[in-house]
Amino acid sequence: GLSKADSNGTDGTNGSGAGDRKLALDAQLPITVPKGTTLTIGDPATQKALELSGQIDKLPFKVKWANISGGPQTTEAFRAGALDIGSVADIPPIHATWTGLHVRIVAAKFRVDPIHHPIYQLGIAPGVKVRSLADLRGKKIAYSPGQAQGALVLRVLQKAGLKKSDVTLVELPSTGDVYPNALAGKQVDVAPIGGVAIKRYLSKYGKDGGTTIPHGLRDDPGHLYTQVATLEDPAKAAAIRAYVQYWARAQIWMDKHPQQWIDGYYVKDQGLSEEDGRWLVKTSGHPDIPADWKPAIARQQQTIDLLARETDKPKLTAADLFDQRFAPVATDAIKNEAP
Amino acid sequence: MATYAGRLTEPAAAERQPANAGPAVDVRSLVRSFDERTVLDHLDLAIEPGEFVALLGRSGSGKSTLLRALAGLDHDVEGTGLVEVPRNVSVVFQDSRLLPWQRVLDNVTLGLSGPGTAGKGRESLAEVGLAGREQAWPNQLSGGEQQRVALARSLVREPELLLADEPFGSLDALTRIRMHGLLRRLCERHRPAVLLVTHDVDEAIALADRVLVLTDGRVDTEVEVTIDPPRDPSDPRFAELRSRLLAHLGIVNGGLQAAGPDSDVPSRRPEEVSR
Amino acid sequence: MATYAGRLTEPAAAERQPANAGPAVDVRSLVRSFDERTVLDHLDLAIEPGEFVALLGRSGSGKSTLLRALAGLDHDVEGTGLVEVPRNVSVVFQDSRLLPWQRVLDNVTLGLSGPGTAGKGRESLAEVGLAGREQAWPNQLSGGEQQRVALARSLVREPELLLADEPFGSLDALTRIRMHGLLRRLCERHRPAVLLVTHDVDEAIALADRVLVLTDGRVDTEVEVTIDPPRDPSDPRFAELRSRLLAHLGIVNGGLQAAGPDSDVPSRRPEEVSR
Amino acid sequence: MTTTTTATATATTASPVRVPPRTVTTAPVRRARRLGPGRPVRFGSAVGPLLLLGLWSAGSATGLIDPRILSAPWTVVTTTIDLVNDGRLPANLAVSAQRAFLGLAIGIGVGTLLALASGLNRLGEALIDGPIQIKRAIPSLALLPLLILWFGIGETMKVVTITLGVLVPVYIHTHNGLRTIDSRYVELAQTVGLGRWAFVRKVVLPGALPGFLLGLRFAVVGAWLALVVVEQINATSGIGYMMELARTYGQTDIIVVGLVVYGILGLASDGAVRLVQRKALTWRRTLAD
Amino acid sequence: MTTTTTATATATTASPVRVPPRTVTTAPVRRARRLGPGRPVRFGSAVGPLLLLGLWSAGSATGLIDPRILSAPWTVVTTTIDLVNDGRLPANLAVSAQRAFLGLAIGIGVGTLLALASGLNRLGEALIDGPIQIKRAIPSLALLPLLILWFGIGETMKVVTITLGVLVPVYIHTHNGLRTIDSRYVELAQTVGLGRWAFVRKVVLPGALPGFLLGLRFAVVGAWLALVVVEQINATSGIGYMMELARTYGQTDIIVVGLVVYGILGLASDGAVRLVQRKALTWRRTLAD
Ligand SMILES: Nc1ncnc2c1ncn2[C@@H]1O[C@H](COP(=O)(O)OP(=O)(O)OP(=O)(O)O)[C@@H](O)[C@H]1O
Ligand SMILES: Nc1ncnc2c1ncn2[C@@H]1O[C@H](COP(=O)(O)OP(=O)(O)OP(=O)(O)O)[C@@H](O)[C@H]1O
Ligand SMILES: [Mg+2]
Ligand SMILES: [Mg+2]
Repeated sequence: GLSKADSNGTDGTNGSGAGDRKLALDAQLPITVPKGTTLTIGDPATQKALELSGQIDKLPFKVKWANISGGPQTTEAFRAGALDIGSVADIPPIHATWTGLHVRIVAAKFRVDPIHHPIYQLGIAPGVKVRSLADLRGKKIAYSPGQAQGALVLRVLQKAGLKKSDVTLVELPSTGDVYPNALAGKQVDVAPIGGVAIKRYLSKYGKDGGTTIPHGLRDDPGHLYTQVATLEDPAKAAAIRAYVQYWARAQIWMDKHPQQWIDGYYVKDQGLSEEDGRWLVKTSGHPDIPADWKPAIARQQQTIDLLARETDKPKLTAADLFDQRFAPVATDAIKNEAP
Repeated sequence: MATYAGRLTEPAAAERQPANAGPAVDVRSLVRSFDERTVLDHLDLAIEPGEFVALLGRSGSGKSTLLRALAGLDHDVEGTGLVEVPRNVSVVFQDSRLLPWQRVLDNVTLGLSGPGTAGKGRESLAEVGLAGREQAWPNQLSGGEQQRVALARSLVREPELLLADEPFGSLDALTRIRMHGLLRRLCERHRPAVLLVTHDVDEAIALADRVLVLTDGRVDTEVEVTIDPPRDPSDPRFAELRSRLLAHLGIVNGGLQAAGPDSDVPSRRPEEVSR
Repeated sequence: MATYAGRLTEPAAAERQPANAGPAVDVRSLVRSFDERTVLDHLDLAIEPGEFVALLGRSGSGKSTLLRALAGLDHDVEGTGLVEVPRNVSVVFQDSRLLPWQRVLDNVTLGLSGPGTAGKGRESLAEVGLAGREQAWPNQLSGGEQQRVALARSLVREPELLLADEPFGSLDALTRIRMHGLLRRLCERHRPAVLLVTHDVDEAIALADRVLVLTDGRVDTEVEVTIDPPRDPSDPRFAELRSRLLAHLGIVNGGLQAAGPDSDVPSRRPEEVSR
Repeated sequence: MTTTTTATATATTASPVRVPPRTVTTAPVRRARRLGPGRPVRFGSAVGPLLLLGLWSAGSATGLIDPRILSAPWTVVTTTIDLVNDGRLPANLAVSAQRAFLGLAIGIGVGTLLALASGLNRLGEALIDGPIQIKRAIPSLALLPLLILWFGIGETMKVVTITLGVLVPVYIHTHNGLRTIDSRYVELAQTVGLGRWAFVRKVVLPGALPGFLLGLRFAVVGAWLALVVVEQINATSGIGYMMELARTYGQTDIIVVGLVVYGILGLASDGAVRLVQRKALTWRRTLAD
Repeated sequence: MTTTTTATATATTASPVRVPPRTVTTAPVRRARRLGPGRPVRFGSAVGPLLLLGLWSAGSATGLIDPRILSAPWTVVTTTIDLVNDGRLPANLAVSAQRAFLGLAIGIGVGTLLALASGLNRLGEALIDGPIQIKRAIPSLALLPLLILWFGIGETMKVVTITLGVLVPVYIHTHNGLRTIDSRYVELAQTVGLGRWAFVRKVVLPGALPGFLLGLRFAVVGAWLALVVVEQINATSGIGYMMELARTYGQTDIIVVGLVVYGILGLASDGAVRLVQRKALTWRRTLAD
């Protein structure tokens, strides 16, 4: 019984300078952003989109951009009080809560037709015969506990009706190009790989027999999240609300201006080839920013339950992770802007 | 200016004398042991200001140990005593002990400051016959040259007490005579108290006011040299002193041919001097 | 066994002689310069097997440089010459050069192997009066003791050529006489060729068959010593040799009182010996 | 230069002379200002770590240190007890220690041999030195994929990675140590006709020992540190694995236990080498004496 | 012991005597077997890296090295040219260099000062030495959260992290170097009445210089390596960032360019320090001469 999560009681104190007056979490979101309000935001893609669309200077608050994203980095920065908003997938808010941070999701983005536009695919090592999830039995599968890919593996096994003991989970960090390399070196049979790595893997090792198969699950959530303490600061809450609006418009802008996005972001900023960029845009499909978070919360609850069971963690209520006051903010913003 | 070597305890305040009147060195009952071997065994020594004392003794008899103690470098010496050390004390170590990473001139002027230091150092080097070698590294010098640099270093600060451990050991006869002259001139000018360790009995007699022989950890013999300078080795008083001192060192007929214990017969070995 | 020091070129094959008959050392036109300063200037030297040669010279005249060249340690010496080096050659360096991390006994037996090595080392240490100090570290020894260890190390291997650079420099008179005896006995037993650097003219005359004086980078003076041993310093022939050699070293009336160039008048300095 | 005040009086000891040296405790009044650091203070080396512990405790008690970032010392103690009781800490430590020791042993051996080959031979140097400098300059994280490729993800890869890490400081220090042996001793070795091997044994190894031991101080600590990297890969046990797991789950208290264990292991390994240093280098007389 | 063969004949030079020393090139026939490594071979240090390059080229050309894992040298060259032309490599390098130099400068200064404070004073040692040993024993990845907490995620944190990495080898080597200064020189300093500061300047610093410079060899390389870690956090430029980005996108050729850059930077920095070593330590006569 060593889990740390039962220490949920401690209150976040090192949120970035909460004002004298705390904003209750169920109070109406303030709309006007006081002068001098600053947010530190770790959302590099949106930053770039705002830059390319010329919106970046219109933000009604001062912003410090941080090139920080993903679970471990954002939670570390949250703890240090160095970040107000982080951009992540579905797992980090769960883990952050388990580590005693109080966080709330303030924006959620999904993909249209998620099953056919997954972020991840299951990479299959050359010479290994896996055609469907059922073939996973007895295979060596790369597993990174605590990361999105790790959760995905657990969900895939669940879907395939396999227990952990039916396969060999090989613990590997999923940073950088470790997974494609592990596959190519036949150190593991199966590993979830995502983004351009899929393309890269297939083009490099496809001729050796390296393949990928879809996992058939939704892996599309993309969230902005923040700390409760930040939300309790009325000035920051107003600024976050404003940011969510800009964020939503930026997602739409990206979808509408694929070529500008490819050139400005993938090629110029990230150093990928144009072809890579086109591939990424094509495979990621179109964004879906719903006004109703209920189905997403339900899916999140399933994920939580699975993780809690498999990794021996306390149960959480998914709805507690979402600040539903923000649900209409994004959709309203696009509605007003779209036509 | 009165300070103490090692663990010397100070004599009662009543015994203390004004710095200028008292002896330059006055140590009593100095004891120093290495492990079981007692090297200095209740040794007493006093040197008057301006006095030139030569110290003879077998190899391993404790001469260097005594010098280290007087210089305050040995932390394990015991005894009572007072070392009236003038501000300027110079030590010439048995090894020349030049800092290998400092050039010759910097070695000579080590610890000196103020304007004209380099000039003084240069002059001093010239006096020991090493003009032009100021910028050499110590390890580019011959043994005797290194010794002369060490000598220059000790003389340039015009010490009031000079503790010199075989400073002329690696010098040829002529250079040695020149260095004797240098030292004598320094003595005339500044009248430092000098304790000179040497193995050369003639050198001791030629230079010193008093010659001591260290045996069994104590000053065993004390000879006043009263011959007026310049002292001529062929002077019979010189020869008499020489043979007396040599006898104390274990050599009965002066000169190189030992009439002492036959060197083939194992005899009292030098290391037994300091049981 | 014939090999060469430094960049010596070998004489024509015809000139070469069987190892046993030829000289132990025969170097010609040795040249060695440091930067601009020529220390050995076309120096010629031959030593017969079994011959005992003493080398005198001013401080900085190049004695140690010559020894290093003969020992094959100097890679920048030029000249023609043949050094017939017997298997066993020993060098006593001017600094005692003990390995600080080896105990005294191991320093003595360094490079020896086979059974009985330790025993021989122990014996040799006893001969130089250091019985019982086998397990000491070199830096626990006095200067003279270190010098004796170095001597023991060079003698224990019963060399056929001994190159010794002031091996008795830090020894008191009695110990020095003992060491002379030791060296003499070794010479009688094994008849090595010996090149002994010393500053003590009496020592040179007492021990050597031939005494050389190194001046201006060459062997300037050569004196055969024909007095039969034991050589008595009071022997007039001894005295005559002594004053001849001292004159070559720059001292006209033997003894310590230089009648040579007045030491106060700047004169030809030692460093000028080797321009 | 030196002080010009007259001596201050200390108590007169009539005849302290027969007292054996060690028992006299009168503090010496000394002329020469002591320039070295003086004798070691007993348990002096504990002061810094204890002070650190004190600051940490104070910070935690007063709430200055957020327990979510750095757990309080007492939390660490109880967590440690828990971890020891449920066997996780000892088990992980044992596995890690085995890896570390194996890598250390091989690394020390190979590093020393390479240093000898490169230090005593210009050809050896030309071949060996450059590649080792390159290895050292390349981030180990970037080397890992290659090591995985060549050695798999099993124990071999882990031990090889540790070995490579250990090898570098041992090599560089030993090489530097033997290269800086005073040439006078090399000359001596030549004149007494030492053979190659005897030369290595009597001159090179003892002469390079101070350097080697300094390298060892880096190697022992480096071996433990390498665990953090290698035990992220296909490990299910080990102290590095334990910490990595705790990091991904944000279990601050376990992380801190790991840090403390690392601190202790580091101090202990380093202290052990220093002890060897003191014992093996008795022949030296240095500033520290 | 030594060889007993008679000399082999070499050409007779009738009178080589007037030839100035440097121009005679006859190889000496020498008695004493040379035990040291002999004189440095010109460009000898290039042999190892060139050999490595040769192996790499050969492996790539013959297909033994899979270009998907390790790009061929020529690919690396063309990629490098591309990266230079589009300005990415120089820009990233410039940013990284700035961070590295800043951290290096501060780290060297602080490390040296701490080493002096701890090396010359037992109290200083008690306070400083333990914490530095602990810092060194703790994985930097585990220290990072604390550093982020204290110094944020900006440049300060990055420079501090590099500084801390640089500080350790500088401190330990300088400390060790000055602690092992021969006590005879300390005695000498005392007898000539050197003050504390003069003692530091004339004896301690030059005496510890060889140690310091060895530490510097680790520090300069360490500063570049630290970039890999710090530039993963909130960086948008830098060579470490460039490599991390390439890793996530699987751009093998860029990764290898990064590795080569690291290798070159490491060799160059190390070589620079070695050059300083050679210049600054001319007073030494060592095995290597
Ligand atoms: N650190 C030490 N440890 C053990 N014994 C020592 C140490 N230092 C000196 N000794 C011993 O103390 C004795 C006296 O040494 P000291 O150096 O004073 O002799 P010395 O009279 O100067 O001899 P020399 O004329 O040979 O220089 C010697 O026998 C020496 O071996
Ligand atoms: N490495 C070097 N670099 C420059 N000069 C040197 C070097 N070694 C020796 N010398 C010079 O060469 C000359 C001869 O030196 P050497 O050591 O042979 O003298 P020596 O006759 O042995 O003197 P001593 O009796 O003082 O030992 C000296 O003037 C010395 O300064
Ligand atoms: Mg002595
Ligand atoms: Mg000499």
